[in-house]
Amino acid sequence: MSNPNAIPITPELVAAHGLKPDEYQRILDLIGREPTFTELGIFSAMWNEHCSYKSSKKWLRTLPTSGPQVIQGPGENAGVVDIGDGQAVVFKMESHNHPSYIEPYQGAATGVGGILRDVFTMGARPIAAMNVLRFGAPDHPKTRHLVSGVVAGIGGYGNSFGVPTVGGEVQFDERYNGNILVNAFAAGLADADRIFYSKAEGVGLPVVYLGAKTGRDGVGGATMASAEFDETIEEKRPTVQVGDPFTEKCLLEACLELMATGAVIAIQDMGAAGLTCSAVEMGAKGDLGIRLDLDKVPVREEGMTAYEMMLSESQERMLMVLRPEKEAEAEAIFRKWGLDFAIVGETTDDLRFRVFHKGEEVANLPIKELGDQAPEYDRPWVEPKPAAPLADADVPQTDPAEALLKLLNSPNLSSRRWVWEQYDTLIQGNSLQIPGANAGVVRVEGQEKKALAFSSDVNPFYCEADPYEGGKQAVAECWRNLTASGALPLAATDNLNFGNPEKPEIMGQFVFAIKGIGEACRALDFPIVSGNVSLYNETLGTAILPTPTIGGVGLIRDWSRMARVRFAAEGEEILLIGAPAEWGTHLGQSAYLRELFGKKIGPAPKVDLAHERRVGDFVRGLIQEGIVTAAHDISDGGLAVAIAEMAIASGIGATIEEPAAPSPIAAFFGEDQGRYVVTALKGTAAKLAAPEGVSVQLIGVTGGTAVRLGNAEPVSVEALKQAHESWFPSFMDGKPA
Amino acid sequence: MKSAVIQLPGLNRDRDMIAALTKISGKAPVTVWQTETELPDVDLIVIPGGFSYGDYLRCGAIAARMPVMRAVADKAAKGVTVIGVCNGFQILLEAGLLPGALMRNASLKFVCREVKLEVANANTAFTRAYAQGQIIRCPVAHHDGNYFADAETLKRIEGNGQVVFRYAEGTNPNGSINDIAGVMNEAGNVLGMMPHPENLIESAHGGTDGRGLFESVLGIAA
Amino acid sequence: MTKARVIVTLKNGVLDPQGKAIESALGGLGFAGIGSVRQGKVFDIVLEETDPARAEAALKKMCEQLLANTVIEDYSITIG
Amino acid sequence: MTKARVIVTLKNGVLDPQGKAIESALGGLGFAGIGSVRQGKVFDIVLEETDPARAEAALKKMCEQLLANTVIEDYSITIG
Ligand SMILES: Nc1ncnc2c1ncn2[C@@H]1O[C@H](COP(=O)(O)OP(=O)(O)O)[C@@H](O)[C@H]1O
Ligand SMILES: [Mg+2]
Repeated sequence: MSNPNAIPITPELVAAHGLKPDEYQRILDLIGREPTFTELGIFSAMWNEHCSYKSSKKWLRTLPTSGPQVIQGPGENAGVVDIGDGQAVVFKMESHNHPSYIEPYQGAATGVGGILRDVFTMGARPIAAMNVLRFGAPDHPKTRHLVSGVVAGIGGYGNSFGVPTVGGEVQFDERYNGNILVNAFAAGLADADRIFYSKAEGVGLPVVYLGAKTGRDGVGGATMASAEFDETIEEKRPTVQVGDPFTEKCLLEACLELMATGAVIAIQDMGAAGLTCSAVEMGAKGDLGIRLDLDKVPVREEGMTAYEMMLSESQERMLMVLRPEKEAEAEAIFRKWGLDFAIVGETTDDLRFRVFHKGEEVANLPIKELGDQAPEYDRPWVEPKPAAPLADADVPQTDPAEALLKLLNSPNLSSRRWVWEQYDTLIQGNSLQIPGANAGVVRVEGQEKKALAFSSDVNPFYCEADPYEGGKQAVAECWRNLTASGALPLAATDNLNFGNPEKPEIMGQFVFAIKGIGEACRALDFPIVSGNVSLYNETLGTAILPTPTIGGVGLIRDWSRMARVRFAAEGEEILLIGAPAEWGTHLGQSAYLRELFGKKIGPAPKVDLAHERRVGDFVRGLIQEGIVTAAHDISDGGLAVAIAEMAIASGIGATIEEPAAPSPIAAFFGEDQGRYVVTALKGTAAKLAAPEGVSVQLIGVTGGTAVRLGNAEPVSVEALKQAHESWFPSFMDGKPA
Repeated sequence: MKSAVIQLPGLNRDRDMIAALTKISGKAPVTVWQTETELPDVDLIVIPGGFSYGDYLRCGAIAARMPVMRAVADKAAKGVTVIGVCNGFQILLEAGLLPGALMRNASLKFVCREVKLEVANANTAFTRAYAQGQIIRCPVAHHDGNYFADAETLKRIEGNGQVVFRYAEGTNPNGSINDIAGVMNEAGNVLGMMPHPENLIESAHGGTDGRGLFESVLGIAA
Repeated sequence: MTKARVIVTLKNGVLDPQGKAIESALGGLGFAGIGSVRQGKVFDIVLEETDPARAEAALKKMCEQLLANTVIEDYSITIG
Repeated sequence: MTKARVIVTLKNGVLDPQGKAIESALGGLGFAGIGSVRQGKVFDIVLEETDPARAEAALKKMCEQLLANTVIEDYSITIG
């Protein structure tokens, strides 16, 4: 085609761009004429679900996003939170679900690359990463291939870039068979007064393109991420983006070096819908127009059209507005790091987004409207029906020792060592707690005692049974994990993974999960400062489990006083804090029922947020005062699994009393919320003054080489460890699951 | 003692190494960018870990051909102490300053974990702070640490005591021949090793077993 | 016995960071006039199968299933 | 312009963890009768040089200086 921009705009073409007829009408009304082909591409990129949050915006606005510690909430590349001493932590989480299903290695790798870029775009050096993964059933034919590719891709990018991976989650369930989840989190450290934003300022200033060259990678990718999967997925393959962690590492160093010179006015990384999104955002935020000259864009393929350049998702690229007098200095820095540097446009005062290619104006659009006037939907939703309560007969009684061994050896509770040993957990020399802990903990460079804690959590089974309680629980568990390490939880990011929002039941899950998240964040002073929404996670009409991942950051003032999971010594008291007199009561949606009997039944556990906070504040106090020698929150698998993990981590056994409860199964495997196990020197329990409404029960002692759960047969720590460590490697070796 | 740390694009444990040298010697090392053709007058040159040039082509291959490496080779020939850790080891091999080659880990997977090292030769400039046969803890983090040398070379370096560290107690993480974790040149002034002693030098790291190496070369009594 | 060589290369348009790095390294070493470098993989495979057609069919299957990532790579097979 | 293909393979006797792993993976996928697999690299290089002899000489130098690690690898060059 001699002039690709002259392609006639047909209803089919509009539909192929994922735009509904009424959305197209909105475009016509906005610009008063038919869009060019390039303009149609630009609109589709800006107005798809992924970029415009058109289905979710209304609800996202209800989340608490502020607090005295918050420097920057949602709306920038990442959230920024004050950690004292003039320092700030910058963090965000983002999904790369669809690309990772199509090409697991590159999909996951570029997901990590994207989130790292979000963080260093703001002037922060990345200091920690996490990854939250959901795969299909272990026996599904694609699962092993996807696990190995995704994990290798995350490692391949993060390790080479040089950021320690300090935590994450891996879970298997058939509901992710055709739609896996890859949510990547990154956090960086910056000076609180040297944060960089995307808002352009000043007219006639150079818009500079930095980083790697533009190819046809991922053209149409953002549109794909907002479409349901179907059997034609194979045809959508050529859009795969390949990550180049080496270029990204160079880009990091070059950006930080450049930022230190004071040359940067505004900066925006090119993520989904690359040049389009970044340029529009910089202009719209600054109430400025942007003029781009595509002939100046560094390309690595011949014959690229304006459309392709505007929609390319080639990785490792940035757009900046620079102080003109610093241009030469800036260029020298980028050349030193072997990166492309090109002035591709300028800021204008006409509030238009004008794009030129080969002497032709291929787009001329109102910049504010492009960003702000995206359609917004109040999609119909129905209130989720709560799951029926469990009947006594629903809960098979078994020997607790046997059940514990089986749980530790199950796909969802076994050790993830196979995964995280492929990640560099130690690089930068500041890792105080690596995966396997309550939370990953990283020392803050340049500070004697300060450290940051990171955790990511969600229980999709709870969310499926009760999106509202599940949303609350995800926040509470994250907050609890941070607390159990001794950290004061500061703020959180979210990654909301759901099915097709056009279905009222799915929209209902979304709405109620957000209500739960918002309520928990408010009650726990744990604002959401950044996040990402991934909808349309469906294959052939089957949605994933609702999976609103929460990633949290906490502050440890003195890391010599943080808590670890492992028992510290023999002969110490084991205390159960925050539990009812029966220790545990709630088995609905428990790992016990699910992993041992295949029963995903019953209601999700309820989170009493006032109780959660009281108990957590008490436990954190004990840790900070040095009274506690080890601490662990109780989550999937209940008390028994928590005790086993503490034993396995230390090699020290434990003797737990027989619970005075009607059912030892509920006591040991119940998943009541707001509970912790801690250890302390003998005699501590008697002296502890717990506040009103916080229960402390002495339930046993550490010591020996076995774990004894009440009257059940003791199990050697060695056997527990063997059970815990063996499932993942043998699964990946192809042995029967 | 003055030390220098070589910096090349893609290296990423340079900051760890600079921090370790600074903490142990009390003095920050000078850093030298890849395009330098001359090195300052130092007693110790360290090439840190990472993924220089993305480890594209072969690990360390492109880095080994950068101008600064000619300067390193000159200094090495004059007897200056040189240490390459991880990617630094790979670079020294590609530069021909050490014998053998590093292949993909036998598992084919990147591996980051703590291993045990046996000090196979305590009578070197790098290990005098350790005892012969001492077992120390040390983390590894690499994808291509599978040491290989042909039979003849192997016989020679084993015979000469050039094998400085071995993976101990069944902890070989990568399939290295003879459990080799670190080798030096015949002259005894250039060491390459895969493990990361710089990540185990203070209580925050959970141990200080890695200090011995730095104390040895920096002439600091343990 | 059949000796075969399988060559796996990146599809056109797929970014090749390795090739790019080698390109610029060659430039740095003073080689002028390098248009482009693309890196791929070679597998030299010895099969017990003696019938070339059957060997080729088996190799094709190996490429599809393991040797090539057909999402981003092409392959070619040479026998003998 | 000259198009060339450089193939770099491991010398005989040099350990090839990747080839070995592929060998056993192929076995695991049910392919029987795999004698051996050795993995190497291929470089597709476009040179501005038009004279084949001069192009080949340049490529040989590139192999010696960068593309192959001649301690453990062999290379071969095909022009055109
Ligand atoms: N993909 C992963 N990457 C890194 N660490 C992981 C990953 N998956 C799980 N982990 C780590 O394994 C440990 C157990 O995970 P999980 O059971 O989800 O923890 P918790 O119940 O404390 O939230 C945690 O320390 C977690 O950080
Ligand atoms: Mg969890």
